[in-house]
Amino acid sequence: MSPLDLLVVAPLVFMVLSLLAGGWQRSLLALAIATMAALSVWLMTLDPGTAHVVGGWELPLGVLLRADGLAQMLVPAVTLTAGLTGLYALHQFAPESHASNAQTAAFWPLYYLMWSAANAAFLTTDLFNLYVTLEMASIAAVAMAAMGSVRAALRYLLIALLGSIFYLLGVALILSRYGTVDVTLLAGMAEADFATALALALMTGGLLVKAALFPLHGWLPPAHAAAPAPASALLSGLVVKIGFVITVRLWFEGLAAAATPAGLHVLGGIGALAILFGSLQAIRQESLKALVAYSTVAQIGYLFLAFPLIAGAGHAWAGLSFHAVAHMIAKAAMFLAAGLMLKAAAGPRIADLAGLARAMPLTVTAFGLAAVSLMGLPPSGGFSAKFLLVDAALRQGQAIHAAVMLIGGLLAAVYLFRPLAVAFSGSETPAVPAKAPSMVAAPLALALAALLLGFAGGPLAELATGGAPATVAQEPPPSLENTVKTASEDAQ
Amino acid sequence: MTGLEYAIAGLLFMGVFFYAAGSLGLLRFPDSASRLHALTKADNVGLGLVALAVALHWGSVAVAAKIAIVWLFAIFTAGATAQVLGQSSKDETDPRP
Amino acid sequence: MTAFLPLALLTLPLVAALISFAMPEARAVWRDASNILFALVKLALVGFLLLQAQGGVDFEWRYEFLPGHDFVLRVDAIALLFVTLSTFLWLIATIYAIAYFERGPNLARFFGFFNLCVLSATGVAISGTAITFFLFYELLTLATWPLVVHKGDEKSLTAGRVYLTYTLAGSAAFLAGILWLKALVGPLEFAAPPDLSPVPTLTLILIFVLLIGGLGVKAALLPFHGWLPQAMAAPAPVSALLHAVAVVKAGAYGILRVVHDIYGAGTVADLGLGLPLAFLASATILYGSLRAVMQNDIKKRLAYSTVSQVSYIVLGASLAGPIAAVGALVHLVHQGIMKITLFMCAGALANRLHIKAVTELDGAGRLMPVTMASFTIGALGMIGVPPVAGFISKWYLGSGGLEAGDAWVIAVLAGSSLLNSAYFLPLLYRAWLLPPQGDHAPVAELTGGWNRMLVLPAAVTALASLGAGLFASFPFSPLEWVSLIVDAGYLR
Amino acid sequence: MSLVFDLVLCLMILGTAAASLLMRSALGGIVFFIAFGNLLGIAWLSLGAVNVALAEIAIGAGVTGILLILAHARLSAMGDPVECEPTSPWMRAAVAVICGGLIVLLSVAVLSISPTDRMGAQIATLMPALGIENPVTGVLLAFRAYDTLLETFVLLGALVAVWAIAPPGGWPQRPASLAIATPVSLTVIGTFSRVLLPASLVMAAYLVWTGSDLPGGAFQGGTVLAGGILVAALGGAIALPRADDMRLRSVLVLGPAMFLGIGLGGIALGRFLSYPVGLEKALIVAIEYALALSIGATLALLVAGKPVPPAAVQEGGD
Amino acid sequence: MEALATGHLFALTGAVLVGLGLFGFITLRHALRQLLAVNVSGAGVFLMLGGLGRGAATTDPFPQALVITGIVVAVALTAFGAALILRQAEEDHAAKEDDERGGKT
Amino acid sequence: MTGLFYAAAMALLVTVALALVRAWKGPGTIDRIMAAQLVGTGVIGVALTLGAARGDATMLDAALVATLLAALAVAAFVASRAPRGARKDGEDRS
Repeated sequence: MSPLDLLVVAPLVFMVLSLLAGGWQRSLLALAIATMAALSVWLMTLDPGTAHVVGGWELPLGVLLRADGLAQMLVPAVTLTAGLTGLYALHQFAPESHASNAQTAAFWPLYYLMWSAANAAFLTTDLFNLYVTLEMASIAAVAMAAMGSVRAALRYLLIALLGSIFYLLGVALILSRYGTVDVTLLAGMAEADFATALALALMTGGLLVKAALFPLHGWLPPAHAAAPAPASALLSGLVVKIGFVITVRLWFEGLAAAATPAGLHVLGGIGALAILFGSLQAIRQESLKALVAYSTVAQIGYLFLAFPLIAGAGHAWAGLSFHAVAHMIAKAAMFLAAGLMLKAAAGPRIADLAGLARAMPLTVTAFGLAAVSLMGLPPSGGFSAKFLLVDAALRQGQAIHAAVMLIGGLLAAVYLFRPLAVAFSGSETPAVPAKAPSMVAAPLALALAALLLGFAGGPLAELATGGAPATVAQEPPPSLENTVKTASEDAQ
Repeated sequence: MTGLEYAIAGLLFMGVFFYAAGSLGLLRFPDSASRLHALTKADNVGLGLVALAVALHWGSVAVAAKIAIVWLFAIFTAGATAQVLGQSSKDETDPRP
Repeated sequence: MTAFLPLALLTLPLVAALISFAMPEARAVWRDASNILFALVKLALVGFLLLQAQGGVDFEWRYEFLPGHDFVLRVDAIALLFVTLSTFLWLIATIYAIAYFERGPNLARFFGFFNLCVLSATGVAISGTAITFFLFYELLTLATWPLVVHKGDEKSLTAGRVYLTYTLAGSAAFLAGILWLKALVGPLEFAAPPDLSPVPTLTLILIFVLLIGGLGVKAALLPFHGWLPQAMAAPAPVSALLHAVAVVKAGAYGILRVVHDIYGAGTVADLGLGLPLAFLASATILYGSLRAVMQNDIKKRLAYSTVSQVSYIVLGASLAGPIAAVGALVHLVHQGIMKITLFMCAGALANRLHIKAVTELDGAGRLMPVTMASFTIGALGMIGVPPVAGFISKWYLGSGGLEAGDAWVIAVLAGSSLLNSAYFLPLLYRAWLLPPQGDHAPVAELTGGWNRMLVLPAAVTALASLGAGLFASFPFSPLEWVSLIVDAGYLR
Repeated sequence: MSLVFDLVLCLMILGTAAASLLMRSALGGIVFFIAFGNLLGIAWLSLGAVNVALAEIAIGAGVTGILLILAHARLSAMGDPVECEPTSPWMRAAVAVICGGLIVLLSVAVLSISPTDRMGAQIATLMPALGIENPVTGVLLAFRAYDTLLETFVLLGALVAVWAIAPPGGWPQRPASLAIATPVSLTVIGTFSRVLLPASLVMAAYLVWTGSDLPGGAFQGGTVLAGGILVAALGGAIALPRADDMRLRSVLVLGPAMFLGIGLGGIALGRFLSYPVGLEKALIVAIEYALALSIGATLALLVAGKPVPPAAVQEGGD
Repeated sequence: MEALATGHLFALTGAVLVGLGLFGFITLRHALRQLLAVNVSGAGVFLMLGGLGRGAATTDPFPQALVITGIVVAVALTAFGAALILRQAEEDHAAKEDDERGGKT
Repeated sequence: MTGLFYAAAMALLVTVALALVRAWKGPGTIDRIMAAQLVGTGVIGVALTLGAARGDATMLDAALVATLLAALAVAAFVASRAPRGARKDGEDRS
């Protein structure tokens, strides 16, 4: 008995039930959140690296599920994000209207499907299983995007399909070359030959499309901006992380042999461009949700900018994990808050938000706190992430990377303070439609979680580095007392 | 080669011939109606002959039954579609090549 | 147990902030009461710490907030100086703000951020490492922004934008500087200064420029001062707090820490950085004064005066030698109580008589004698007239300049005093010696319940600044305390 | 000889693929795509992978073909000719160079790997424990049952996704009528479908039954079933159910739920998705039948499309 | 030897199919045709898997199973894609009709 | 014998290719559908002969499935095609 399979399977059980439950979604969701929370806690208590094959079929035939530090951080974050987003969605997709509203009826099964896909992606080390997982996520994500704009969803689907093909192409080469698709086995066998390098390049290309890394991000802003708020929260929070995590597993574990420093630097460079491009685009947006969506494009950049830093000094791996988690939570909070704000505002533009800080202080607070994390200001998970990454960059002499991250933070401040300032402006207090408490609480709780993440940095970083792949710099945590002592001795 | 094998070879040859005739007809006949003619007759005869050859080759009743089903299905399909196609080909003039 | 005392210093304003946020506007009385109560409790705590610290006890609390990075709170003598100032002025400013706003809109928000501001200032004061300092420094930016844009009009929004642009860019530079230095020499503990000898000189200079550039923004050093006059769009209590304790002081205090506790005054001088910094400070002093002369708006004039006066601290910090250090530190306190007096008076004038421009001041002394008397004390102190506190600071700065062999400092001080007179004396002349314009009746300053609290706090701080000058050589006076610090070798 | 046959086959596969993409006429493209799918099926036969051939012929060529035909017809009915603006020759040349480059890279990689049956032997040693003989079914329902489980949820999710885009008033009605032909044609197709539906049922059952030991299985069987349902619906022999029909829902989730249930039951014995000794074959076959039924219903409804308002159903279009 | 050649032959065909599909995906401007192109590419990948799993007498059942999974996933996504295309066309159609109606009045 | 079946299979492939030429040329939809059907029949023939050539009786099942689905595809083609008259009606309605 292990939480690893249950974390994937339980949401599927709930998906089946939700298809049969009709108006009982509320109870189902409560049950789901309780179950998943318990399983997540269980997962966090496992020793990092705990793994087992599904059904007892050994590798290379079977599928291995594994709880490494990255998964032990991401899966609970998914539980938090998805759970709270679900509470919010209970109002937007009120179960009572399941008989008359297609989106309501479809949302809940898709929601559980996405939840399962995210957990499955973070927990498995099997490249082919990851393909199926990617497609699970794609289906749910595109369908949710279609609830906002069919056009954007169609574009998303086509691009996602192409991405999957490239990924699968790589998997085919790897399977044929090595006779296994398991990352842990590949880590010991992979060689830096042409087929492997090509496979890595193809898979990375396909995954970058799904992770929406500049310049393959084109599908993201329209889809994420148009979707209903809870859907956007899940899309930006969960789905793009899947592609990212698989890329990490390839580059630093499975195919690390073929991951040349040049390749890592190319990815890092693209990440840097993504930060700058996404931020500048976000600054230009007039619509609030488009702004938040472009912010995702920029924030994805950080994840890849960290790639060339992983193997060097510092704690880039922890920073990377932190950023993935902090962005997931904060971005979900921001989309949910933005959804509430737009419901109260006169229109979709940022200029329509005037006076909302007075009318809905809690929601604007949630938006603000999420913004703090996304800008990387203290105290927040986003800060911890950026801090560790900048620290690692400077320790490795990568001044440009550090500069880009710092400038990215400033640009984020430029675009994120704009809606906040407008919300603070105006003398009129707009009339705000009544909202259910849980709808207000969800973004606030997420934003607070993003904030609190900044306080738990030490233990969480330890969690993240547990079971990290061998390519990650394993430096013993410097015992501070010693360093202080030596420093003061030197001073004397 | 045994007699059976000669028979199989002959059947196969004939079958392929009918197939080819059907294809050529489809390709060379001037209008849709006559092409339909070529299609529905020739290739089903071809299939029948090939099927017979294969059935003889396997020499098993079960396989033969399966093959018979295949053939019957093909004929049935051809018949049904030909009828519909014939109906609608009357008002068919697709402007685009 | 005592290790948690530094934490308690932060917890008190935090709890006050949370209570303020949570309390509905209708419960304003409770909010006001709790704010004052917490300020009093904190004052008592500070008193206790003062007694302890006199015996040479330092309090420290540390926690590894990220791998390899400790969060250190350390209450030493210098920190206590700043903490005492901020705690005392917090109480005063809170009382004043309650009277100033009466029952205006958005006060829950206002007092919440006000308290967060105090929290950050306290944190800045008791930070034990450069990184801890940065955390609070950045938090300060975030907490003050809502105060700056509090009014929500076009002017405040612009001011908020300008403020953020300057301060966030500054923090980014500061962060880059400390992380860079940390990458080279290990943790930057103020109590255990790092060994800089292995670092190349050019790098050290570059990092110094980053650090001072980052801190100079909040300290309103010359090229980075632009935000401060704009921030006058904020309500008077905010200006009072910003100028006297929170923002500019944090910058100046940071420069003190960098020069003395990270680099060490000797190293700064060896690197040839002291003199340029002193020149920059001097230029700021003169430039700020010149600009102040040209302002008609009272608050703007005071703002430029702050630009000038804060640089005294920087000047003192940049001159090697204990006397200048005493001048710098003591001015940190003196400028605070004097400047808060002036701003509270300006606020009272604007509130009661709607006087905002210098040219409207005619006869104000007759209409609001108590207020104008306080204002006069503050202004004379700024000019450096004995026995008001300002004189003491300037005396020590001048002596420090002589001690360091930089006699030109005297000329700067003299020039600045002249300019100070040029912008303060006409004001006093109008207020006391010219007849009132229009038909204003004298204001009942000291009657009417809370109304008097608009006037009394300024009177208290005015008396304090007088006392700080008069009783400069008595125990527990700022000067004595500072001398104690310097003698104890806290500043290198 | 077989190599020559394979060579001709591959050339034809490439030709049909190219034609399906390059043709101006979309319908022509679809015809070529179906031919392409069938030829691929032959290719799989030639590789000795009859399981895949069945799947490719049934799903890749068959159901996908029907899907594309219907989509094309519906688009045409709405006045969308499914025409592509021809892209500029320069652009085509540039893209051709890129794609050519990709092909070269892939070819080099492919040639650096020597084709072998890597896991066949290992799988063969494990098969006796399962009590079935078709190794592909063994992989699908035992060794990689986890993949297969998730895959069935991809299918189910796709159907829910299609439901999500029902037009206003369409929920929870029936999918649009598939046929937009003349009454005469419909009569013929109707008769035709009355024969095809039972035939498909029999065929599906046969494929699932044979699948445990011989090529076949739940997916192939389910697809054939879906095809039968679709043609029956096309000819008006049956009406597709409403989306909120609980019987329908039960059928849709039957397979996935049974798979999940048996998987979770395995936890009692120690591991998720482990089959109790001795019951392997029974459980696998049970899962396969349930899955085939669910897959058939799911695929048929997927192809039929989103629910539409009742008026649109009667009009015959959407 | 012949098995080797057969395997490579099919795998190479698969490689070319991938390229062809990609070409079609980029140059074709109608979503339905793009969907078709993706399917061609996908089939190419499957064929590569099959070709490279071709042994002396048999084809590796492992990639076979993966291909079957892949085919099913592909049809699910293709069906959803087609539904989206149709819904999109309906929306455009309705918008056009609205425009025309607006133009007349 | 194997060679003979292979030869037949190859010849059938060629006839399929010929039919495909018609599918390419069109000109009408009917022509394409007929070509499609011929391709279908041809593929069934190929499956049968290939099964015989490789000595794998299970390939008959492939032929069987191909027959069934070819029928389905053609039925879909026919049923979903709105004749010209009907199409005109549709245009009038819009």
